[in-house]
Amino acid sequence: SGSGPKSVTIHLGYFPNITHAVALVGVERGTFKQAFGPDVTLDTKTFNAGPSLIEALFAGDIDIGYVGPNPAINGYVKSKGSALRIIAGASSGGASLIVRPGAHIQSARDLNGKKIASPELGGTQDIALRHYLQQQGLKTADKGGTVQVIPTKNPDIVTLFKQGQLDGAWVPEPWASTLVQQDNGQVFLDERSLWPGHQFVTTNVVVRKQFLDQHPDLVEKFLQAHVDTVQYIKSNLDSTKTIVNSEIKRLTGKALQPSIIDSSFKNLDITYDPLAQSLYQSADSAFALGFLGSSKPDLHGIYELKPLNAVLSSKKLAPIAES
Amino acid sequence: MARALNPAAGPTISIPWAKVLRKTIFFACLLALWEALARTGIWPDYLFPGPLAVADKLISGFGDSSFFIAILVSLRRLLIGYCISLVVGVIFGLLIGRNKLIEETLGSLVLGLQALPSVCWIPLAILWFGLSEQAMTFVVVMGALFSIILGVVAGVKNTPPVYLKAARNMGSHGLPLALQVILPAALPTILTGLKQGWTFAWRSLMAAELIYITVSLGGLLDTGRNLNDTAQVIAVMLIIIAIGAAIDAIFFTPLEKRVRERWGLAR
Amino acid sequence: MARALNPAAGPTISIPWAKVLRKTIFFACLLALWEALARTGIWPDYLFPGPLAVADKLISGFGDSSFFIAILVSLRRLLIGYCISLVVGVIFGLLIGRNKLIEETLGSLVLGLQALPSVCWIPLAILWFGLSEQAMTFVVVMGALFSIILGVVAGVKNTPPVYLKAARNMGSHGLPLALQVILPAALPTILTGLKQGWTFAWRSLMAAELIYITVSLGGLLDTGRNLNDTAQVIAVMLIIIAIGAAIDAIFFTPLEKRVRERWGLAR
Amino acid sequence: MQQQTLSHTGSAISAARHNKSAEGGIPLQIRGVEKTFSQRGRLVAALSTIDLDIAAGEFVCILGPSGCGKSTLLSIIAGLEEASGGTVQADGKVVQGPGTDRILLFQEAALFPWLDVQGNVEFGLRQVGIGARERARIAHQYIELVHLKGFEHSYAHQLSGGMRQRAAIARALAIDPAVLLMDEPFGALDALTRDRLHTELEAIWSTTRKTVVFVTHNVREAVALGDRVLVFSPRPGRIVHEFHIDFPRPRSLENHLLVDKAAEILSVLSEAMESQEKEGDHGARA
Amino acid sequence: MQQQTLSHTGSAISAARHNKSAEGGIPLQIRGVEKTFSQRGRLVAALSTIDLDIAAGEFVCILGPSGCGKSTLLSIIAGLEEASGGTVQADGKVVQGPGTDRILLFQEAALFPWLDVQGNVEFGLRQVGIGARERARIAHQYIELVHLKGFEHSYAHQLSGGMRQRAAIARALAIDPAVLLMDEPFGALDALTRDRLHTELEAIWSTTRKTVVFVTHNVREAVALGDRVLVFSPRPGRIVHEFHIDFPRPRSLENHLLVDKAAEILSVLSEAMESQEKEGDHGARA
Ligand SMILES: Nc1ncnc2c1ncn2[C@@H]1O[C@H](COP(=O)(O)OP(=O)(O)OP(=O)(O)O)[C@@H](O)[C@H]1O
Ligand SMILES: Nc1ncnc2c1ncn2[C@@H]1O[C@H](COP(=O)(O)OP(=O)(O)OP(=O)(O)O)[C@@H](O)[C@H]1O
Ligand SMILES: [Mg+2]
Ligand SMILES: [Mg+2]
Repeated sequence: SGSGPKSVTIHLGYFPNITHAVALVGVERGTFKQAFGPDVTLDTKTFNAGPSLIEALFAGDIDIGYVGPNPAINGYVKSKGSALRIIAGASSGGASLIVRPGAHIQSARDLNGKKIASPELGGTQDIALRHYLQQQGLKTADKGGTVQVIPTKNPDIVTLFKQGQLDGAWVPEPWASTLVQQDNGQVFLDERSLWPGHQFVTTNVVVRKQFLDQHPDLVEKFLQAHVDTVQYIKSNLDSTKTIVNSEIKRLTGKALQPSIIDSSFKNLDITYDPLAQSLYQSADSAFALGFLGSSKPDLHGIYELKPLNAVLSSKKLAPIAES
Repeated sequence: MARALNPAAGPTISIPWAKVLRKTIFFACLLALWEALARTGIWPDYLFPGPLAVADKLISGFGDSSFFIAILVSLRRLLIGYCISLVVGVIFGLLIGRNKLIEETLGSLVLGLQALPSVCWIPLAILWFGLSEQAMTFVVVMGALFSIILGVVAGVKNTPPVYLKAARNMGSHGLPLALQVILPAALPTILTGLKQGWTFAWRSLMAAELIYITVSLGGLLDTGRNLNDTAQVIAVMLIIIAIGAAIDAIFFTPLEKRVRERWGLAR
Repeated sequence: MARALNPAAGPTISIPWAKVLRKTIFFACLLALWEALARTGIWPDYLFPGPLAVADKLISGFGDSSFFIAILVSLRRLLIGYCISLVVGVIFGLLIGRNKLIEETLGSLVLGLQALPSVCWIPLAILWFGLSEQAMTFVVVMGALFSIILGVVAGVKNTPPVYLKAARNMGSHGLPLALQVILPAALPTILTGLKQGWTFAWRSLMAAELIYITVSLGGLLDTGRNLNDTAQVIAVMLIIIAIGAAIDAIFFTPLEKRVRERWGLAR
Repeated sequence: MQQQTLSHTGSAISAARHNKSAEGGIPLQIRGVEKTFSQRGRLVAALSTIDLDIAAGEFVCILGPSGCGKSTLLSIIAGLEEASGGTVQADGKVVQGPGTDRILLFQEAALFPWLDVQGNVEFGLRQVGIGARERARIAHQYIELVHLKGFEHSYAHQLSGGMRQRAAIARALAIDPAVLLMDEPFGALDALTRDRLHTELEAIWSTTRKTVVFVTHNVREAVALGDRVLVFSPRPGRIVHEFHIDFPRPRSLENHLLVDKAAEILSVLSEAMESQEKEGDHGARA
Repeated sequence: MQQQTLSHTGSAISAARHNKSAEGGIPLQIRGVEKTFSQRGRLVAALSTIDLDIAAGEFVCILGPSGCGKSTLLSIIAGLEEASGGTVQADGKVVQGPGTDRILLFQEAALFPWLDVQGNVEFGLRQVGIGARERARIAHQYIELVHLKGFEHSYAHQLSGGMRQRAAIARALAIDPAVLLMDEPFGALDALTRDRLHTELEAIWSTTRKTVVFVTHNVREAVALGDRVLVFSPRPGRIVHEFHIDFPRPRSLENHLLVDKAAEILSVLSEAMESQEKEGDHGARA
C-alpha cells in the first residue's frame, strides 16, 4: 500500500547462486539499502528455483526478483501479463554442453544415439538442447529420433555422468564447471557461441507489476543500485568472487570450491542488459518444440525498460533497446 | 428401541442410496465453495484457479490421453513398489516385533529411517540401479517400507498375550505361529500401517518420478510447478486424491470392515 | 523354569548395560561394514563416501556451529508443526471415527489427502501465509495431520465395543466419553499413528524448508544435493536418523512400553 | 492391611448410602421383546417373545440353559442392544438407550484396562460429577466390600478372574442405580466369597430397595436371593416357568424348604431343555 | 440340525479316540514351586511353596478362594509362566516351556477371534499336521460333544459366555493331550449342561486315562469328579488339606456320602480362609 514512504518494505528475492552474483554482491555491500535510503526496509528471501520465486511474487510476497528467463516468461504468460515485468538483465551465458570423454563425441553427428541430459523438461537448457539438435538435423527419441534427451535434476546429472550413464549434458553453471573439473567432462559447446554477440540472457530482474505501478521511484532507485553493482563486479572480479562465495556460505551453510567459482565466472557475463532478442528467440524455439501450449504466447509488453534507460542515461550509459 | 425386523439384512448387497446421496451433496458443496472462493477474486485466478479452469485442464489432459498414460505409468510403479514394501515390511515387522535383539538394533533405526525424505534415497537409487524403473521402485520401497514395518511391529506388540499363550500351548511356533496367530491377531493394526504405507508410497513416487522425467503423474506435477501452471498442479492433486479415495473405498474400507466385524470390533 | 527370585526387580531403575553393549556392538558393526564397503572402491568416494569423510563433515559442520543452528531451527519448526497436527489430528480423528456422516464425507478424503506430496501444499502456504515461518508450519501440519487422523480413526474403530457399552451405561457421553474412554482405549493404536505422523512431519519439513532458503536441515540437505556433496547429504541423513532414534528412545518407546504394560499387552 | 470384618464393611456401606437419597428401585415392563441375530447371513433367534413385569424393588432371578438369551435380555433392558421387536419401559418411560438408572454388570468383567481398580470403581461417580475426595471415599468402601483392599492400584491384567469380577461388582454398586442388571456376577467366585457377597448384596438391596435382575446358573443362589425365579427355555429363550419364593430373609442355604424348591426348579429346567431337544430345534435356522 | 443324543456323541468320541494311540496320562511332580508378582513395585506373593505329586491318569481337583494362585499354578505347570522358584517335572522331564502334552484350558475362553468355532477347534490339530478332512471330522465330533452343533461357523463375539467356554473345551479336548489343565471350565454353564459335560469328561478320562488337574469353585463338582481334592489357602496359596475321594464311579451328585464329603471340604475351606483373615495377611506387602 502506498501510504507514504515510511511504511514501505521492499521484498527482494534471488538465489544463492553464481548467476545471481549481482544480487549477492548488492545485498552484501549494502548498495540496495543505501539506494533506498533509511525510510525503506529491505527484506531479502532466497530461493532454490525460479518457479518458487514466481509463486511468491504472484502471492505478493516478492516485489523484485532475480530469476531465469523461463520462469519469467511463464509468470508473464500465466498471469496474462498482469503479474510482472522484466526491468533489467543480470547475467548472460553460463551454460554449456559437456560431454563424457568415453562417449567419443567430436562433432554434432556423433550425438546420434547418445543420451544427453538437461536439467528440466521445457526449461531453458532443455529448449536450447532440443533446438540445437533440431538445427543439426537430429531428432530426439520422443519424436521418433535417435538422440535420447533425459530431463533430470542437476545433481543427478552429475552422479549419472560420473557413472557413465550419460554421454553428455546441457547444464548451467556451476554444474558445467563441476562436470569439467571433477569428472573430466569436455566442453563440447559453450552456448554463448550459438548467439549473436555471444550473449544470451541467463538471469533477469523482474518486478511485480503492482509494485512497479505504486513505487516507480523505488524501482528506479533499485535499478540505480543494480547498475552500480554490475559495474562494481566488472571492475572488481576478485573481490566479487570472495563476496559471492561468503554469501553462498552464509545463506546455505556451505561454500563452493574456489576453482568452480573461477571457472564459472569465466563462462558467465555479468550485465544489466536483459538481452531481449535472446529471450524472444528462446520463447519461439520453445513454442516450436511444443512447450508453450497451442497458441503462440504474446510476450509483447513483458519488458518495462524505461526506468532502466532513465538510470542509464543519468549515468551517461547507452540505453537498451527492447527488441 | 423397537425396530421392525428386516429379514433381508445381512446377506443381500444393496446399493446404499442414502449414502451415495450424502456423499454427492458433500462433494457438490465442496465444489460450490471452491468456485465461490475463486469467483470472489481475492486471489488472482493464476494463483487460485476455479474448478472450471481445472476441469478444462482435466478434459484436455484426458482428451489427448496424456493423463491416462501418466496414471497408468504411475500406478504401475506404485503397485510394484508397494507390493515389495508390503512383503519385506511384514517380514521385517515380524522379526522386529518378535525378536528382542533385532528390535534393539534395527528397530531403533526404523523411526529415523522413515523420517528421511525420499530425495535422500535418490543418489543411492541412481548408484545402484542407474536410470531405470528399478531406481524409481527402490525409492518408492524406501518410502513405504519403514512405515509398514512400524505398523506391523505395533500390531505384533499390541496382540493380547493370551492368544500367544494359547497358541504356543497348542504347539504353534515359528512360522506357523507367525502366520496363523501373530499376523491375524495384529491384522487390525497392520491394516492401518498399510494405509500409512500407501500414502508414503505415493509421496515417494512423486519424488522418484523426478529421477528422470517421463509422462507420469510425478512428471506432470513437476512440470505444472515449473511452469507455474496451478491448474495443472491442482488437476494432478485431484487425480491423486481421487485414486486415494477410490483405493480406500474399494480396498481398505471393506477389508477393515470385514476384519472388524469378524474380530467383533464392529459397532 | 526355576529362577532365583530377584526382589529388587521392578521398582529400581538400573542402567541396562547388556542392552547398551549390544547396541554399541551393532552400531560399531554397521560403521565397520560401511567403512569396508567404502574402502573396496566399488563406488567412487564422491558417490559413496566412507564414515571418515562424513565424520569430517560433521565435525566441521558442528565446529562452525552451522549444524547446531540448522538443527535448532528445524527442530523448532518440526515441534510446532507436529504439536498443531497432534491436537487437530486427534480432534478430527475422534470426529471421523465416531460420526458416520463425517466419516463418509471428510473421512473418505483422508487417504487421498495424505498421499499428496508436500510440494502441493506450498502454493497454498505462500498464498495464505506469505514467505514466513507460518507457511513452513502449514506445510509440516498438512504433512503430518492426515497421518495422525488415520491413526486416531483406526484406534477409535478398533476399540472393543464392550468398553464403550460399559462407559455409556455408566452415564459417560460426549466429551468425557471421548477423553476418558475412547482416547485411552485407542491409545496403543494412536501412538503408532503418532509415530507415523512424526516421520511425515520430518519429510514435509524437508520440503517446507525449500519454500525459501535458510540455514536449516532442509536447506543443508538441498545444498548438499545441489553441490553433489554426498558427504554432507549423508551427514544430514545421520542427523535426522539420530534425532529419530533419540525421540524414539526418549519418548515413544517408554510411552509405548508403559501403555502396553498398563493395558496388559506386555509379554 | 488388616482385613475388615464383614459386619464392619456392611456398616461402611450403609454409611455410603447415607450420602445419596436412596430413592429405591423403579418398575420394569417388558412387552413382546424379541431378538434375532444375523450370523453371516444365517438368522439366530436368541429371544422369542418375552413379556415380563418387574415391580419396583423386586429381586428377580433368571435361570436358563447356556445360550438361551439371558445376557441379550439384560442388554436390551440396559438399552445397550436394540430389540428386534417389542418395547421395554423403565419407570413408565420407554427405554431408548442406556441410562444410569439401569446399570448392567457384564458377564465378562469389562474393566477398563487403562484404569486401576480404584479408577474403575470411581468411573461412574466421576461421570455424575462427584468430587475427587468423595469419589475416593465411596470407592474405598465398595472395594472393601468386595474384599479387594490392597489391590486399589492394580490393573485388570494383574488380577485373578474372580478378583476382576469383584472389581466389576464394586464398580456397578458404587453407582447406586435404581435397577441392577447382574449377569452371573458371582460365577467365578469360590463358595465362601460368594456367600459373603450374597449377604452384602441382600443387605444393600434391602436397605435401598433397588430393582435387581440377576442371571445365574446356580439354582440355589437363585432361590436364596430371588423374590421370583424365572426359568428360560433353550434358545430362542422364552419364560417357561415362574416361581415365587416367599421364604423369609435372611435365607439359609441349608434350609430344607429352600433345597427342595431348588430341586423343583432344577427339574423344571431339565424338562424344558429336554423337551426342546426332542423337538430338534436349535433356534438356529439356515 | 437334529441334536445328537448324549450316548451318540459319547460313541462319536470313542470313535475319534481310535485314530490316535491313547497313550494315557503322564505323572507330574511339583517341587517347591512359588510365585511372586511385582505390581508397580509392590510384591504380591501369589503362591507360597507348593509340593505336589500327581500320578499318571489321576484326576485332581483344586479348590481355593478367589485370587489364591490356582490359575497361576496351572500356568506354571503348562510352562506358560515362569515360577519364581522350584521346578515342575512332567513325565520325569523338567518343564521348560509349553508343550502339547499339557494343554491349559484358560479361565477366560481365549478363543481366537479371527477363526470361527470350527477353526478354533481345528487349530491344535493343524499344528501337528493332521489333514484337513481328518481335522474337520475330529472338530465336528468335539463340537457335537459340547452341544455347539449349528455354531461351527460362528465367531467368538457371536457366542454367549457359556458357548465360548464350551468351544474352548472342545478345542482343548480335540488335542487329546496327556495332561489336561482345566481352569474353571464349567463355570459359566447351567446346571444341566454342566452335568452332561461332567459325564462326557469322565468318559473321556476313563477311556484315555489322561492326567487331569481341574480348578473349580464348585465343591460338589470337585467331589463328583476328583480322585483327590486339594484345598488351597488364601493368597499366597498353599495346600492346606488333601482329600482322597474313593467313591465308585459314575458318581451321583445326589449320593449322600458325596454330599457329606462336600460339606466337610467346604468347612475346611471356610476354616482356611477365616484363620488366614485373623492373621491379617493379605499376601500383598508394600
Ligand atoms: N452379537 C451377536 N451376534 C450374533 N449372535 C449373537 C450375538 N450375541 C449373542 N448371539 C447369539 O444369541 C444367543 C443368546 O446369547 P446370550 O449371550 O444372550 O446367551 P446367554 O443366555 O447369556 O448364555 P450364557 O448363559 O451362555 O451366557 C446365542 O445363541 C448367541 O450365539
Ligand atoms: N500378571 C500378573 N501380574 C501381577 N499380579 C498377578 C498377575 N497374575 C496374577 N496376579 C496375582 O496373583 C494372585 C493369584 O492370581 P490367580 O489368577 O492365580 O488366582 P486364582 O486362584 O486363579 O483366582 P480366581 O479363582 O479368582 O481365578 C492374585 O492376587 C493376582 O492379583
Ligand atoms: Mg450370558
Ligand atoms: Mg483363576
